[in-house]
Amino acid sequence: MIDPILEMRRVSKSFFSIKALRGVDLTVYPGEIHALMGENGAGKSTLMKILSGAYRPDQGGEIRIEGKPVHFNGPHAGRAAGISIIYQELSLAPNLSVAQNIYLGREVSRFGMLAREAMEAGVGPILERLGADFAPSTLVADLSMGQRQLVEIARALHARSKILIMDEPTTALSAGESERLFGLIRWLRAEGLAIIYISHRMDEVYALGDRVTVLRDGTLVGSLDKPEIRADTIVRLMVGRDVSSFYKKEHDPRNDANALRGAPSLAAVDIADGRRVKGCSLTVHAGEVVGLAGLVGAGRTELAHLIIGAAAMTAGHVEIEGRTVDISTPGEALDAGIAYLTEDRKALGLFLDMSCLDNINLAVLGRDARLGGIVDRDKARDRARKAFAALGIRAADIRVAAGSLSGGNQQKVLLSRLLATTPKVLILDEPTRGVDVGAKSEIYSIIDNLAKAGTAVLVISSDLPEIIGICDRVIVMRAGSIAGEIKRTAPAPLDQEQIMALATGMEQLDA
Amino acid sequence: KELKSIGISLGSLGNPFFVALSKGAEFEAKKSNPNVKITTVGFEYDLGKQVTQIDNFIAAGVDLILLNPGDPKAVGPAIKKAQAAGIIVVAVDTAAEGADATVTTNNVQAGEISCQYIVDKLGGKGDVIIENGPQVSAVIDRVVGCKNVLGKSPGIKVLSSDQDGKGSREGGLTVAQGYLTRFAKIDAIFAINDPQAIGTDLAARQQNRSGIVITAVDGAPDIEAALKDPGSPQIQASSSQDPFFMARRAVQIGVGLLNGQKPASTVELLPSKLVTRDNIAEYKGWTSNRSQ
Amino acid sequence: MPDDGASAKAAAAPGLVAAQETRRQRTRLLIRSAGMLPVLVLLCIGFHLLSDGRFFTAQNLGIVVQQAAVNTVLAAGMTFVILTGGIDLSVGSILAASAMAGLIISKFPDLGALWLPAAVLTGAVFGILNGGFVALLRLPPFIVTLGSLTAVRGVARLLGADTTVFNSEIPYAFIGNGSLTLIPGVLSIPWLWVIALLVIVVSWLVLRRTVLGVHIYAVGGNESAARLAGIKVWAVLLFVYGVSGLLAGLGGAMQAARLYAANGLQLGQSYELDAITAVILGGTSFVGGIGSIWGTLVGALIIAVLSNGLILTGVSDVWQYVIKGLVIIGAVTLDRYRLQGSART
Amino acid sequence: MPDDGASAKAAAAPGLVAAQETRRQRTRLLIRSAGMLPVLVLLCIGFHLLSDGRFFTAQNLGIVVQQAAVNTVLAAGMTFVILTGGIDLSVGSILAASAMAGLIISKFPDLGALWLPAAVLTGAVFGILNGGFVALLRLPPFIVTLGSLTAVRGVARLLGADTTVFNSEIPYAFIGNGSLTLIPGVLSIPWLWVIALLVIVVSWLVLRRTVLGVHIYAVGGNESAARLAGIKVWAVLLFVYGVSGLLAGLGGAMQAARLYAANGLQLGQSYELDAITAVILGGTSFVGGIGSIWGTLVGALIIAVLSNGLILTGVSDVWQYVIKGLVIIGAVTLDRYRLQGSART
Ligand SMILES: Nc1ncnc2c1ncn2[C@@H]1O[C@H](COP(=O)(O)OP(=O)(O)OP(=O)(O)O)[C@@H](O)[C@H]1O
Ligand SMILES: Nc1ncnc2c1ncn2[C@@H]1O[C@H](COP(=O)(O)OP(=O)(O)OP(=O)(O)O)[C@@H](O)[C@H]1O
Ligand SMILES: [Mg+2]
Ligand SMILES: [Mg+2]
Repeated sequence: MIDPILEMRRVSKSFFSIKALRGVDLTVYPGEIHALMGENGAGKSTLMKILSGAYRPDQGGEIRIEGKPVHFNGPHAGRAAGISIIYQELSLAPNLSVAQNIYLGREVSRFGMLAREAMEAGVGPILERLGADFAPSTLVADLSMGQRQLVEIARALHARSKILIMDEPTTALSAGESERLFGLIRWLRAEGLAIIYISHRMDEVYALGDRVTVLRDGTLVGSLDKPEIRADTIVRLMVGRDVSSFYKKEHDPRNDANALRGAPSLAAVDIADGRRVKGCSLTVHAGEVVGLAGLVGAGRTELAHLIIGAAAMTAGHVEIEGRTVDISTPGEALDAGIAYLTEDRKALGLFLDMSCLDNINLAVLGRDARLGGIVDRDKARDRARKAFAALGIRAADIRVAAGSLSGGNQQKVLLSRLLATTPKVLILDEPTRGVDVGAKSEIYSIIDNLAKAGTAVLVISSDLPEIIGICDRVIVMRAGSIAGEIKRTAPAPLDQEQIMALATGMEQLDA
Repeated sequence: KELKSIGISLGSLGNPFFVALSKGAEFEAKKSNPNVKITTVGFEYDLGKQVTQIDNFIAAGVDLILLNPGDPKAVGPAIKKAQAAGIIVVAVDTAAEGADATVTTNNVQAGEISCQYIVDKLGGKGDVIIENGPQVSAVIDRVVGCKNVLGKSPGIKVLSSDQDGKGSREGGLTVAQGYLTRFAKIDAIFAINDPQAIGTDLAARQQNRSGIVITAVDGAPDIEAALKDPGSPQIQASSSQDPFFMARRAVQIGVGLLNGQKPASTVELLPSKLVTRDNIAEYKGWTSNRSQ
Repeated sequence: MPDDGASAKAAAAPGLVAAQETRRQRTRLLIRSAGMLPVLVLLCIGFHLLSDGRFFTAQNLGIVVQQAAVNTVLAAGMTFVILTGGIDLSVGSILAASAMAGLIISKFPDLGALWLPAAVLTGAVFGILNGGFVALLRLPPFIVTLGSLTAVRGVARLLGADTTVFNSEIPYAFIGNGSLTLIPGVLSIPWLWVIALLVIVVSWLVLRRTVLGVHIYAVGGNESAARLAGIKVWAVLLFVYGVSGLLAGLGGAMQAARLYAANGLQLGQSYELDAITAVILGGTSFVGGIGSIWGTLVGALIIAVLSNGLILTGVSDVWQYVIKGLVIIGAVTLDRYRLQGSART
Repeated sequence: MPDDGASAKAAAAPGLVAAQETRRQRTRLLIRSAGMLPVLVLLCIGFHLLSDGRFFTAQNLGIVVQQAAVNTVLAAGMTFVILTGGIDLSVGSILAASAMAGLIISKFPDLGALWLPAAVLTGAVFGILNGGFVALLRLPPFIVTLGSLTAVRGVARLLGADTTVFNSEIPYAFIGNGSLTLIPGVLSIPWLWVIALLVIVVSWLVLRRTVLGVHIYAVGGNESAARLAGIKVWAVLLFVYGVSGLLAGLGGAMQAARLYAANGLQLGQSYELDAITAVILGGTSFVGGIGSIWGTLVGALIIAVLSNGLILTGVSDVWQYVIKGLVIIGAVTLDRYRLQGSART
């Protein structure tokens, strides 16, 4: 038996009164991929930040690397000890180039002068290996989310460390890119690295994990070896109960004879922005859940932004229930009955310092107001309470700041804001990104219920099992255009291969 | 009645003129009562702030307020309030409506003699610039006096009088640099105070312009040095003020009023004398302590 | 980053923990909005002791609040602007221009009584101009209001042709120097302070009880999210700069009534710094979205108490500078530690 | 949101597109840092025409750069600070205190020659104090430097006991009023401007060619990312405020040599606004991380050209205010449109 490369013993961490970790043990061996799982807020990221030196643990625990006890007093020390980490929140400086970001904190210099060429040359091979399509001198601000994630990964790899921590690295990656990353991870394992991999996606853990450790409420609830890794076991450990039917799809628009016949609830006609989106058309009927799949950078988010007026279109128009509507701001979209859930919850969705109450009511405050502008506080409270009950939002009170909720609950708060406007059309962009299994299945059931009630739902997702699990129909985008559409036929489920082929353009090669 | 506490509100304590003024007031007040409590503040040419300071003096229960009013009329109401609280208010350097007494340099006359010197020096003919400053009443009076004199000489042409030298060396330097570029021929410059005159001289020296007669008002220590300095021959005269003496008079009158002695006239105008390169040796200046 | 935490435990024992959490949050909110109150109280007591008991007299308190009034009004407007993450450097100049406009109008025999609305309106117009540049042209607020700091100062001087405009017969002069008697002979409040308090209360109502108020916080908290949520960000920005200008106009009117006079150059110089200081001392965050109008009130009072107290205790002008600067830094340092402490318990 | 666009296409032909991308980025950078240059050129030409050809004379250009020099030096320091997302309001006061310290030392017969380093050092010490509060106590820069704006002003006044200190025999006076002759009789550059240019070049080297420079940009771009990358954020902050103070001290020395005198209260009043304006006109972003020192140079020149040109053309003082304010706003508006145009192509 080989010696463990990392041993963490009785590691605890409190933030003020909150105990994020209580005496957690973790043992990792070289050459293994160790998956770390747990619900939102279970303490996974905190544990990893302690390991990387970003946080200091409470007294009492110990960390050993290759048998030697270590005490880190900053990220610097962690890195010196051979630990590199991809943080969950992107931690890049957008105003610097890719190369500068990768070398940040350990620049190559001669007499204090930067060796820029040397650094740009130095990152070339790694970017190539990751299949990155941008130059080392590109500003990070000019990259898409997925590309930024690649930069993060490149940075971690570039450090040539013994332990590599990846905290939800695939949230911004599409299936193709994820696959390439998995290949890389396996190769690193073969090289003898220890990899700690955090993810909420069961399929990834299946595909990669040699061992799984599960955290709940800051305590270790179990470690599973390869043969024991089974979805139901893991989920039970995570949430402390069985989560039956994961994907929920009871609605079926074909049951409702009228639904698909009339004018679609949403029709986008030949929409283009003159830059990335090139003449896209799609329709969504009442009571239908339509998936919009594609690789990162396919332009799905941008198409959605065009539809809701968050970006200016240069061609095309939008129809609601057959009538052409003129939408140039998100406010007008809401008035027309289209609500949009952003993929970037923290930057574009929530007001983290504001209460859940205000977050939920924000879009309808004006509608509810008395005397033309006084907030109707009773109504608002009522609405928030109902939303808490209906969506099962777990927070101490409707008045706590939205930023203090876990990821899944934040997502539900944001969803409540949209539902408060009683939209005819709901566009959900990556609705379960960074959300744990329990919350995920709840969100699926919310979507299902909405469809049953006659809402037209468009789900943009990079999680193919999710799309297959909940959608009636899938539209696939590639490089700014609609590449094709796949319908669910009665017995046969949607075909993952077929979607991927459309998304990557493989089907053309086949033909 | 004894003078127990005195409040002084002056234009700007960074200006040596006002510092000399406050020293004079302090000297006289201490002479009247060695244990007197003196609070001196600058209002930085903000009317609102000065009124606030007067209010604070009222609250602090002073016996006498020495005031360099930001505006002759505008502080009238505040003065009335102070008087209603039984406080004697004496204005220095600038007259104030309603004050119990006023002691000031005759600024119109100061402007007149300074510019008369220019007229004499130029023989009644030439191009003159009036380098203006912050629009407070002392400055306005000086310019009025200067214009009175210049207007009497048909041979004198005033090229410009609408630039603000900010009352400082730097402002004078900047404005004069512009003037010297703008006008090829300048025979004389009247600066509204000494720092501006020195700044103007620096600008002229930098640009190798000579033969310009520069005069000012104040008789401050730095102009004393300049008038003695053969390196700055263009600075030729300044109408002197005597802030130390002015403040002493004001306190004397104030203490008198406190004890029921009315002064002969409510306004005491102290004449200004012209200090030139010829008579600088006899000039006593601001800093020398004089106790008569 | 102060993420969930409560939610995790809440799952375990929902009822109990939820109640505790709520209570804790309330306490924290209270401490935050009480903000600098302890500092204010300390300052008052200190000055009372050092000035031989002259501080806590009815007369002196009246003077303090009267002095705080104009800055309070400006700072209230500034709070709106800073809550959206902006800044308004032009309030001092707008105050001067409005006071000039008001006084000039007050001298017309027929229009005289209209001087007050005229002054306020002048302020509002300049404010809306600022807002237009910020909201519609998307220019940085600092540079826009810096530009109008200079330009409007010029306008103020032009209005009076660089002289002091004076009118000892100005209508409504009582708001500048009179007091509202509550209990005859015992309690009266200067009208200036009554106005300032009214402004604070109305601001509080707008910020906390109206849709617009929520939108202001939302724009400050996350502008792009606000836009996606359908809020008309430009309208909110136009409003806050308009309010700041309007209140600067009101401040100008208050100064005019207090002084019976105005001077384009000598009025309102660097008032913007005092107003901003009051807002920041009051705990409003520079990046926007966080803060309360009550904090601003306390901040403005601290500044007034400092000026008054230092004169009362006979500190010399030079040392007043040094002490004021250090007290401001000291106050935020204290605040920083106090907040950390409270977050830890 | 001028986002990618290329990246999607890049997938098709990586090598080629990457090269194109780099070239486009370079162009954009160039336009951005060329920044206000067109405005500056326009202003110069305009003033030349309006002043009957007096603007473009060797002598007048000498005056312009001489007047721009001190502000350029202050603005260079301010650029460091604003690049980290901070602000330094105290530079004017620090300049005054340093000039006072320098002049006082210059009057000692033996130490006289040391006045220059003494002034610079004084500035650096105050700057590091600012930095300490911001970096170590994590206080908001605005309030810290607002506090020291006031407190250091008091110190400057104390140093000279509120009088003007003057020394017409000050050593190294040539840096204030002399010129460096390049071609005798034809071309000479005021020493003040030589110093300012040196400061700009050194700043550029530090910002663009050293590790420290990258760290400054990183802290401004994403402070927590910088911290996680192991950058000592506190050291970077300490450095930038120290540099700002040091350069304010140098500016004080330049003013002292130029005026042969200093006055604790009057010198450097509201210089911070000019310095900040230069930086912002130069295209540096207030939120930090974006900007270049060359832009600052152009910004400082615009301000000097404005002052000089308005005097040259005989615009009265009052109108100078109005026009200056409007030009500042107009310049950023123009810039905004220019940038939008370039982003679209
Ligand atoms: N940090 C961000 N801030 C604002 N907008 C962003 C940000 N990141 C991405 N976007 C917007 O979202 C778009 C996402 O584009 P992307 O290239 O990722 O296409 P996509 O098809 O939506 O892919 P995915 O949704 O899988 O990320 C970007 O083009 C941009 O318009
Ligand atoms: N900086 C912080 N300050 C206060 N509390 C924190 C901080 N960081 C984390 N926490 C708390 O610690 C607990 C664990 O959070 P952590 O981010 O480690 O969860 P996680 O398992 O990574 O969740 P997710 O799956 O959503 O990423 C949470 O309750 C969170 O609120
Ligand atoms: Mg996490
Ligand atoms: Mg997307």
